[in-house]
Amino acid sequence: MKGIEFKNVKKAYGDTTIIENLNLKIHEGERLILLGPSGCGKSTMLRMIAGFEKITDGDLYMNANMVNEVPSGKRNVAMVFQNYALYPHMTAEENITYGLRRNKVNKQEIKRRLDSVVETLLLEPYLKRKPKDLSGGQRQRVALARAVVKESNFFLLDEPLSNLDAQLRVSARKELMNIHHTFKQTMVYVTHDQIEAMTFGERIALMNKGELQMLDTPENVYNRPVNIFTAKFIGSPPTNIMDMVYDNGKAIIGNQSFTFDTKWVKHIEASNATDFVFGIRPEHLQISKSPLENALKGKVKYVENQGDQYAVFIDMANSEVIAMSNSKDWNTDEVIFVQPMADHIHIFDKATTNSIGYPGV
Amino acid sequence: MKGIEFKNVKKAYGDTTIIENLNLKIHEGERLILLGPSGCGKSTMLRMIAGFEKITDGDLYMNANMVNEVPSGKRNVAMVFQNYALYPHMTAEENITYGLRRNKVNKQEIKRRLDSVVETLLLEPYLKRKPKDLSGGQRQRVALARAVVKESNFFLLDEPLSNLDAQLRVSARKELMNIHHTFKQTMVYVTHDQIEAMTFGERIALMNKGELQMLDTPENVYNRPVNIFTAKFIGSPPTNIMDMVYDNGKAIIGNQSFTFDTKWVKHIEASNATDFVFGIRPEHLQISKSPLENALKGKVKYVENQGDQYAVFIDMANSEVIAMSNSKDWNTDEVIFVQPMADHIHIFDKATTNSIGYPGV
Amino acid sequence: MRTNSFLGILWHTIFILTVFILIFPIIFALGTSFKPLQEVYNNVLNIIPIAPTFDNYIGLFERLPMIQITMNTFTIATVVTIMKMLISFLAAYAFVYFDFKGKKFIYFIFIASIFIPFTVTMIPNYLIMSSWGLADSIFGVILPQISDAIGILLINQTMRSIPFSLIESARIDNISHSRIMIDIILPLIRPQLMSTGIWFFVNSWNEFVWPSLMLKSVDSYTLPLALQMFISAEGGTDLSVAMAVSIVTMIIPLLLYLVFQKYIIGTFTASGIK
Amino acid sequence: MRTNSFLGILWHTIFILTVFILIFPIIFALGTSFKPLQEVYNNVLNIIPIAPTFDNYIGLFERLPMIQITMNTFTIATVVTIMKMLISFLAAYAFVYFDFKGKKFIYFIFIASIFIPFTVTMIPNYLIMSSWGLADSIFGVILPQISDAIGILLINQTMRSIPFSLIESARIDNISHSRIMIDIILPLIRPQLMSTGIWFFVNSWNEFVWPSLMLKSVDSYTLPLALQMFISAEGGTDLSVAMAVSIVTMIIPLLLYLVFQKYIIGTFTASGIK
Repeated sequence: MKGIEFKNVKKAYGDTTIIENLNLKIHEGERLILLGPSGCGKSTMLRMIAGFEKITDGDLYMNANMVNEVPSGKRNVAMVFQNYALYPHMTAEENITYGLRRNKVNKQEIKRRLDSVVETLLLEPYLKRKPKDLSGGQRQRVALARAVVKESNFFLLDEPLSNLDAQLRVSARKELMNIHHTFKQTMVYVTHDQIEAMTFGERIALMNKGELQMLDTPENVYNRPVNIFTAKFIGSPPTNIMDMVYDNGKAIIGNQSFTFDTKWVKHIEASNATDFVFGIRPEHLQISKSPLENALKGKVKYVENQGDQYAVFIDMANSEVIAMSNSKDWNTDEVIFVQPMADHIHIFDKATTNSIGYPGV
Repeated sequence: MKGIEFKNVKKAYGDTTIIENLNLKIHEGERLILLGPSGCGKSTMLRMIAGFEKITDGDLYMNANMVNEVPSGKRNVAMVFQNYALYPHMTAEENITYGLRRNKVNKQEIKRRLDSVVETLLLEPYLKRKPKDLSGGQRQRVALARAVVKESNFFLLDEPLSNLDAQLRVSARKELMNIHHTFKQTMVYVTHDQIEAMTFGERIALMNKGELQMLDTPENVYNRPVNIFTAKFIGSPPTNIMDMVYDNGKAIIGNQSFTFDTKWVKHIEASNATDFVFGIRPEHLQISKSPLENALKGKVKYVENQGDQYAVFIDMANSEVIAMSNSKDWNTDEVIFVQPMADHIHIFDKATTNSIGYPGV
Repeated sequence: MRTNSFLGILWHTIFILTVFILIFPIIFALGTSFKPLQEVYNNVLNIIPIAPTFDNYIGLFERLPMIQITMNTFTIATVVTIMKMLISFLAAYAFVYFDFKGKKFIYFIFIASIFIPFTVTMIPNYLIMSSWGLADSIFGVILPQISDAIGILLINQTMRSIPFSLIESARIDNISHSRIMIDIILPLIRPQLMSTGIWFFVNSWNEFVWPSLMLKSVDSYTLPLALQMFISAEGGTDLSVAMAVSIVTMIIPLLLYLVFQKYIIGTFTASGIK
Repeated sequence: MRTNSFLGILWHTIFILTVFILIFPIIFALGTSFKPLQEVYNNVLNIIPIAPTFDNYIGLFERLPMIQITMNTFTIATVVTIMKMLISFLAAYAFVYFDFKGKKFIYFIFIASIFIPFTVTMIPNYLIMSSWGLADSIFGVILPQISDAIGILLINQTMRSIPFSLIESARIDNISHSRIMIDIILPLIRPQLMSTGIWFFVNSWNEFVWPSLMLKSVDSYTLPLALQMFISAEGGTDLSVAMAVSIVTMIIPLLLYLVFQKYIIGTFTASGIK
């Protein structure tokens, strides 16, 4: 296949195994996000693709060629580093063109590519400046430009926005999107920020402790998490997770119960699992001071202002549950009714932590 | 007054003025957030309170005493640094108690405070470890503990969560909140993250280029921004800002018009401004494929997945407008109807960029 | 980073050669010091003595007060090292953590002074020491060696690698500067301090010109002066005894290296050599 | 950071004293070199000559081939410096950017070699140089000075301050290691390289013991050897001429310092001294 493929890849430093056995296909021309908490192996994967880290075992294919022993410079890969890695003694222009000049690309071609990227990224005013005279956002764009001018098939990004402030991230994301629309490279983008992953990724590979947790579209990762880790990692505040006992069409949570609809009842009864975990996102809990049908009762602990909404922290069935609300008028210790939206329930097998799937899907 | 007061404070390094003339009162026992983009002067303000930066002109009062010349160590201030500033050669416990031991606090008292903070912050398992053997979150808690044991009146935090990942931030915020509930210190908290500011602050001081933009509760900063900078800085995606012409009860935006209700008409006509700017948050724009009353027309550019919602980027009246939607079914180049919610409109004076205020407020 | 095979071989060749150049003289000295005098000249580049003998060492200790000479050298090197480290440490701390008027200018003078040949200052120093009655005294040897700005430079560079916020954190906790130096700075830069100190020690240990100017009586001699006696002895060069002196000269630095090995390794592992 | 007044005064006193100790000998040497011989002894600590004279300099240049001697010293110091810098640079690059077998061990040997007294290796080196026919030749003086691991250590430390990602960024762009060294590493560490180089130069410039062993004829002498002639002359010490030699010895390093001042200042402003 074109694109990138990890086949039974293992990575260890001495006795420390970072990645045990990884299989992953990255399609040609897609934007794949490597997402996960720090230490999950996502950066190591990127560095293996770049050729900076040797593969301990297994094979890595790029454009259908096995590249285990191919040095960095021969992989036709462009990369944007987290710290941008701009050469401090060169101007922006020199930084952008350095690789091309040293690889003896002819002058007109260099000029063409430079002009094009300068126009796309609005770098004209900064070309003669050195990195120290550029702001964080400008540096990031120069680093991006330096990678773009290579016109490589593979475009690697190592947390490229993590040093930018919130306002700049939005515009930087748009620029990245433009670049991808223009050049259609295979983009592999490492981040620990789920908003970046959701907004930028065509597919997300969620990693944890060197293992691939889920590989799917942002929608599915968000709406159909395959395990508890995925459900909790994606979404902020995270998915509420509660132990439950299944009893004759009902979820017994603490000493309260929630009645499943028939679809769910069939689905749960068809599963192999014996112990279950109930998951529901904060935005899929409706709360009310007056009784709601098929709702659980909980006690308000406190309310956190999130700007457009309020996160209401609720003491329910011996665990803390968060619900989102447009109102902030919730009093501490007030008893309220909490209703999970039936279409947005997640049920996991407690033993494996895997989702038991969704009815009718 | 008790608390902290900046009176006509100026800060300059040689010829570079960071803060021209700052007046700000921080109440005793409140959680005040210093918020703003990088370079806005917020860290300098914190460092002036800490006594690390000399005040060029004006006076700084703490607990009603002028402290311009009082050295750091005599200000009874505790601080959590952005890089935590843990002593690498000391264990967590030694780090936490170092200041107390050197200031000859008696041993029982040290033990009492240590035990209390260790319990609050769940540090028991880590006391004998050195910083390099702790995770980012654990280090952050040790740094917090070291500040808490001082039991100071003033508690300064310099972007204390910026090195933590999203999941840890939520719990760290909770811990900070607990600490404040217990000790009721005057907390001054520097951040560039608006979510932190909204969730943690009792009041927010929004800074830009060394000037105080707005000082108010998170609710008011969000719902009643006093100027365009505030409106755009708070909220993500940011507030949509469009030039408008007021004409006989209507806002002319591009070649379309929006009819104000009578309250707004009176209010706008009573204002001194001649040119206006129209502001509306993405979550206060209703969009629909079928006509809506008093709506503007726009063309969909693209849709960004934000997890729980979708950001719809719309080409409208020659500018880009963002609206939030629960659906992702918006096609590029489709013409849709965009209806600003009348209760959530912001009108600014174009000349001063200040809000003209709100009707009936 | 991986290295391709050609570069790999090149580096290895360079390294092995360099190591050989560094190691060979020591083995040679050791071998020669156990050779009888005639074998030295007949058998110059053959390292292993054919008929090993302790005569050179026995003769050496009979002819010179070697214990006293070693003690002199040790005292000078130790005092010089401690004083230089102390002054450099204090000065570096001031340069790194304080702002004061004329800081830049004073630092500039210090740096400039590194580039002034010792030969220029030697005789004025000699005259000053003489006028203070310190001629032929090891204290006369010690004093002028103490003012050396290179230590400030080296320690300054190490100290600046400590995040400023550690100091600020201590300052806000009302910790005095002297306590900060002892409790925080010193432990953090100890490995580098050790290496610098050992290097100072060895330099002072090897110093020939200045002690030769100051010290006239054999009882106050240092080891390099003793060595010189056998090299430029009036009756020609007594090579095998000279080698014995060399070996004696080497003992203390070698012991020092072995004792402080842990710290020295620490310095270089801390600096990223795995 | 602000300093309280007591500490302020203390630091200032220490600094002014140190600067004085550093500067005084130079002024003294300059003054004495213009004094007639009798005034030197009658008027030792009075710096300004009562009857200034050029006789010391004129006599010096008549008695010795000073131009030749200066050239010798310059050639030795220059070649030694360039070679040491080159080797150190290459070795440091290998240590920082490559992983190879035995890296730790080799580095360890290098560091250990810094602590071996020069006196130990001196005579073996002398014998090797003699057997290569390099006795009484400036090349014989140059060769053994080149193997000095301190340069590797110093450059290694500076090089490690360059973020690794700069090198990776170049490697992914298919840039060779030699190009990386020239285009990226060299420009970035140039100021530190300059300082190290100047320091090497001055050290070699001052070197006495080793050249005195190797060089026998006045035509191949270096400046420190010339100086020694007037200090330990058989007829006693000719102090005023010796001071004239001192001043001549100082000229080139001083010029060097002035020419490269920009870089030297650069080094120390880059390292945070404002």
